[in-house]
Amino acid sequence: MFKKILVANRGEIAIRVMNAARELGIETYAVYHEVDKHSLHTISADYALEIVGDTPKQAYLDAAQIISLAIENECEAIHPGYGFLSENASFSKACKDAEIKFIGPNEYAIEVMGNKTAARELMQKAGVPIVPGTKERITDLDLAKEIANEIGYPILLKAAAGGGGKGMRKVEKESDFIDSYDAAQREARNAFGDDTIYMEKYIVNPKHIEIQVLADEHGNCIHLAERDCSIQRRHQKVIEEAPSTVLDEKLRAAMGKVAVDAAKACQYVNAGTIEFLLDKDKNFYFLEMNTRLQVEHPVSELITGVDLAKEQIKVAAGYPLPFEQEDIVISGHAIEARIYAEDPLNNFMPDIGTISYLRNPDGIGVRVDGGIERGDEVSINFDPMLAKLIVFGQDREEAIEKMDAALSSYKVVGSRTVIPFLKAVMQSDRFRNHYFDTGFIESDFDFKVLDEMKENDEEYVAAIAAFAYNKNKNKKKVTPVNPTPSDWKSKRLNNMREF
Amino acid sequence: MFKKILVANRGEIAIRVMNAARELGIETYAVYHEVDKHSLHTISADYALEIVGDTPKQAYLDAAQIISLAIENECEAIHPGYGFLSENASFSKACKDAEIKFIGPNEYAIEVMGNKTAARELMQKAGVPIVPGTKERITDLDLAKEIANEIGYPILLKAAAGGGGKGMRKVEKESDFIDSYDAAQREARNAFGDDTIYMEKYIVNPKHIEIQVLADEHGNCIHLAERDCSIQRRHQKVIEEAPSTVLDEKLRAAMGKVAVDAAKACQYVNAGTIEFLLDKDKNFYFLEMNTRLQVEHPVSELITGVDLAKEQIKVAAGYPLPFEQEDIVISGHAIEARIYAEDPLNNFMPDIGTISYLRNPDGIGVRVDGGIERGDEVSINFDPMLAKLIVFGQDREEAIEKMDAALSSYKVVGSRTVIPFLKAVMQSDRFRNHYFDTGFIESDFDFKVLDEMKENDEEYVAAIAAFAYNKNKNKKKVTPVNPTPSDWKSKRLNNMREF
Amino acid sequence: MNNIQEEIKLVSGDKTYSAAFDHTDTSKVFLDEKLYEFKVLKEYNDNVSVISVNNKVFTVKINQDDRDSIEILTTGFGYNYEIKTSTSSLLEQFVRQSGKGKNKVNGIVAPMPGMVVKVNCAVGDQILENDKLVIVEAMKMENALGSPLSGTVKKINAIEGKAVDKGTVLIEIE
Amino acid sequence: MNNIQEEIKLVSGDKTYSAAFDHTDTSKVFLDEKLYEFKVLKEYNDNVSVISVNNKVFTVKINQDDRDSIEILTTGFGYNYEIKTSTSSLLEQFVRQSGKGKNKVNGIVAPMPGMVVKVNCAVGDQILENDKLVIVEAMKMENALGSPLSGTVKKINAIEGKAVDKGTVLIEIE
Repeated sequence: MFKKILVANRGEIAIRVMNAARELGIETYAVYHEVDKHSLHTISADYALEIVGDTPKQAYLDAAQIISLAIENECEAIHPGYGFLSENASFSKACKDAEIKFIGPNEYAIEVMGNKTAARELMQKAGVPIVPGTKERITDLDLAKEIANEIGYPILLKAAAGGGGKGMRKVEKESDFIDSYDAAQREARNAFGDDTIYMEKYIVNPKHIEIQVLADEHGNCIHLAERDCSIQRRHQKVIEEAPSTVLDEKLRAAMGKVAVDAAKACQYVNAGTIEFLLDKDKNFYFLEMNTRLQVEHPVSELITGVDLAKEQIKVAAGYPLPFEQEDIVISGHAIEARIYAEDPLNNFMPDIGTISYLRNPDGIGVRVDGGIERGDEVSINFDPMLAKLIVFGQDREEAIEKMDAALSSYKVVGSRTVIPFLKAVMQSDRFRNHYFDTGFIESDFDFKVLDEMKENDEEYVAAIAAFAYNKNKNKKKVTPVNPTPSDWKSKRLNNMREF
Repeated sequence: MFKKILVANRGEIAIRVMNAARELGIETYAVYHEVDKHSLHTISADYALEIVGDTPKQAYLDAAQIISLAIENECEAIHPGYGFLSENASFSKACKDAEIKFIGPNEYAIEVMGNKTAARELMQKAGVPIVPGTKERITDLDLAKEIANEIGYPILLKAAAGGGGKGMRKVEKESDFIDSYDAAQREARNAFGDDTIYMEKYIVNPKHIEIQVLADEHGNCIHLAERDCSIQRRHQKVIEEAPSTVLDEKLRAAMGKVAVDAAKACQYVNAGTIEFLLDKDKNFYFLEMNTRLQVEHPVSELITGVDLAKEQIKVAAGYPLPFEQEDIVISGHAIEARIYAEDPLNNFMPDIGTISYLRNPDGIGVRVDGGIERGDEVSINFDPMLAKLIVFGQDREEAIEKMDAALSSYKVVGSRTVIPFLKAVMQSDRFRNHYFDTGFIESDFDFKVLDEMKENDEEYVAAIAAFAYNKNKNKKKVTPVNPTPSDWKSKRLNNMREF
Repeated sequence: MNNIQEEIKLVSGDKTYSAAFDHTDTSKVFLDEKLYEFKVLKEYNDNVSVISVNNKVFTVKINQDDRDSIEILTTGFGYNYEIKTSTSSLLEQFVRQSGKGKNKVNGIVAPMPGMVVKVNCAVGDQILENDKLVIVEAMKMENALGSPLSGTVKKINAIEGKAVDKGTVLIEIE
Repeated sequence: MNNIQEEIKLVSGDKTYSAAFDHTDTSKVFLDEKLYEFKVLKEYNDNVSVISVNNKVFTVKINQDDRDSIEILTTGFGYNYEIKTSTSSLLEQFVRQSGKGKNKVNGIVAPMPGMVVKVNCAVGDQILENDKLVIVEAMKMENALGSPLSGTVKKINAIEGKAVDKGTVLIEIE
């Protein structure tokens, strides 16, 4: 086993990986940019190495710098987490060239699965069902519009290098095609430095179902059942669960087999995920492969008992998988909710600020993978995900009750969060009766419920405001120590619902 | 189901119970004495009610006051947690008289099992094996010494009303009898207001094995396997695990059956624990029954999947148990370590102070049931247990690795804690090879290991001291704002190992 | 309620609450004539405290500035109140009558810091409410910002490729 | 090491470390001639900070008073150092030679606040090291406190049934 590994990431995933390493007796090295020196992942590591860059993002993406730090500190392996360098084929190769183990797949798998066009081709060859659409980069817009008409609207424009909803646009009708194409291309260029766009049929009311796979260097490849990640806003997942209520044993086995075939087709090693769209008739279509650990990996861990981050490290160290397909038994039900600093009453607009008070829920079956602590700032430099709350119950009903209760116990004061929204989802009939698809938030969720939740406490909160006014009244008569008004008001704007 | 319950306790157990209630959709009422108004259990509740008393302890023991608050606030049930009023038969009865459900057994079971002499008699009738000893209160010391000689030294003196090691003394030889008896009686009087002492054979090198039972109001009574709580200091548990490595299926079934018989014999309803001593020849002897939820209940929850606090509330609400004995399947391995603010290098002397920084470990299979947060004070008013760290692994080896890693991730700065000791136990061959009994800490643990652990970082820490000196040097030249020296030094004393 | 010292109004959107205080006891507040009793259970940095209101426990951040407005943040929600004392009410009435109401932003304001990706209008354009006039990228997402009102584009402060702070007026409309 | 400004000694029990500083750079410390580089990553209230030492991360509470002694608390352990500058070393040597060493407590000190349950000796008693002379109850446990030295009981300050503070000298022995 490795003695030291470097974790080339930040936030909750860096801490998650370091926890796994610590269990294996491995010393952990964090990397941090100056603005991140106080961050939880930095101060959670055994060792913390500063990386420099004009922006924090540049530093975390600086492959050469990170590799040379790993060499200097005798780290034998690098875990890339998700995002940043995790799906960068040349980084995987550079690690290999430097004789440092990249804890993830080889450059070929990243390369081929990272390119939507190449991935589609490879998957088609491997017998994996794919969504009808263009297989090559759109160059001729008139031709593209013709193909779109053939496939039939709505169609979906997607960045070849994309992921997580970035560079993605749904087009309802031909007249919107050009504008949407421009926007998708611009976003793709900014996000990935690659503005290749392709298109495919937009599957109406699909479920987002993904299969977790795990492969070792000895030719063993298994799947760890599915995750249902249909609850999304802006094409980004908010709530995930495992198992899915719409899969039966037969469909699970069928999708699992296809996922393993897909992984084998790209010579996959380590943990990866095959994402599918599942339509109402239980047809499933390959969406993409994420060649890394995913944000929502914990739900699979809880229903299978397999610690994916630990297995990742063990696989990278050359260990064979300690189980075969038939050893993977799923039991119970797990739900993950992402705690974003976003205002659900304002179109999920990110809400920056200081998290002046934070208290995570705890107890039986409650897990929080968090990236911040009390007093930390949520800045615009990084994604506004504060933590992931994951619960495990004996069945789905218990898991929902547990999530609802844990959300009530969660205290995050200082920025708006999606917590009330998540609670409302847990309490909604549609979610409870598992009648939801990827359009849930956009089309089916009743945001008025949130207004009602807010109004529920209004009377008490108004009384608190009056109490605070009365208590501070006398204080205000003395000259304020700091005569400049605080800036909280300028940070809060009204009428932002429609943007 | 109840709509509102009052939790007549504080600290981690109050929070644990409130979490369970919240999952059942019940509103929670905390009670707090003025000194506890900022405590985590107070601020975790939906509602917090002040109770008054000359000391916090008096307030928490004030049955009449607590019952009248429950009535006033329309709470339908009271959960007593552990300690305080939990094993007070007249409180159970007073609740019933006030038509408030006591979440625990009826007064008869508490009464009879709370009196060691009566309990022994009843158990003997029910066919439960008991340790040889006196069945009645010691009154004639000469006679007692005679009986002790018959049983054979070492013998154990125990308070009839006792529990948790209080009012307990081991006597090695006849000449120590009187002094030990005096001490036990004094301690019992102070702790329980009852100085009845009895004696029994001291079982050499026993394991402390206890069986969790759960009974409903409809005559169903099952057991949830055992916990091994042999790692104790001062007769108080520090580390507990489930299952025990020394029980096989047959012995588990035998002890489980005896435990269920014991519970039935006292007409037991709700969750309870039968404690046994298990000798090397696998003979087991009834020790006592704890007629309440125990500190170490989480390890049983993790290996059985049964949420004991939730089941307690459901049973009290009149629900039948949702499972039968054959539905209880144990899987995996769970270990609990109690995080005490005690100095293991100084005979586990409690170490009070402000917990200036606190960070709980997190991640897969890691659970913390905690009672404090960053900035809270550890006072002499209550037990010095800060939290319980409970881990679950697929097997014992993984659980130990996980505990070791979680202890490394734990940050508690401001008072000494048992964390290094707990780590040392996890790393000790004796514990890993499950070769330990209740004498482990006293006789078998090598405290030098802790000195070595301390010295491991000494070089770095000395450098930090030098760095701090150099950094503060210039500051010290200005007149200090607060000219009185800080009191930290007076709180620390050397040479306390032998006391 | 003989000790009532002062009455104020709290205005939140279209709701107004009347609050009265007992000058012998600051732990009591009468809101719309209902009694609320307060205990401050715990205080943290950054104006965060745990307060019980008629024994119900709230963990809140209380932002108060000198202009008699208070923001209460709970987990998830933010509540804003304007405080009107009898003096301030009179004053406001006067101001309103003189036609000098509170500054209302006529135009599109950056809802968060970000970078202007595209401006979809020119000065003089007739636009309708909800028309998407400018695209701002923040936290790696593009957000198309719509106009809060119909009218004419008066001034464009947003420059493509330039960063903007939260609260910047990007497009002025009249 | 041309910029060395000052050397001090840190004494902890029977160990002594020599520390030297680079006066151009406070982030560097030479301890027994080995270089340690420091970064303060985070600071909390109550003198708690996260510091990296040669990139190794420590979360510590640093208690320093004016008498040049420093206590470092980590999770679990407490480390105490006396700081000896060249001046203080000389001074101490002088004091020691004059026979006026540091106050060493001769007797039994309450290791924590509690209540005296029993006193097992009288003034004038001859006692041996480790003899249990007084019983103090704290946190519901009785603790029999042994004498740190052999000698004669000089004075008894402990009174049965009375509370004592941590650090109180219960029994004086000479």
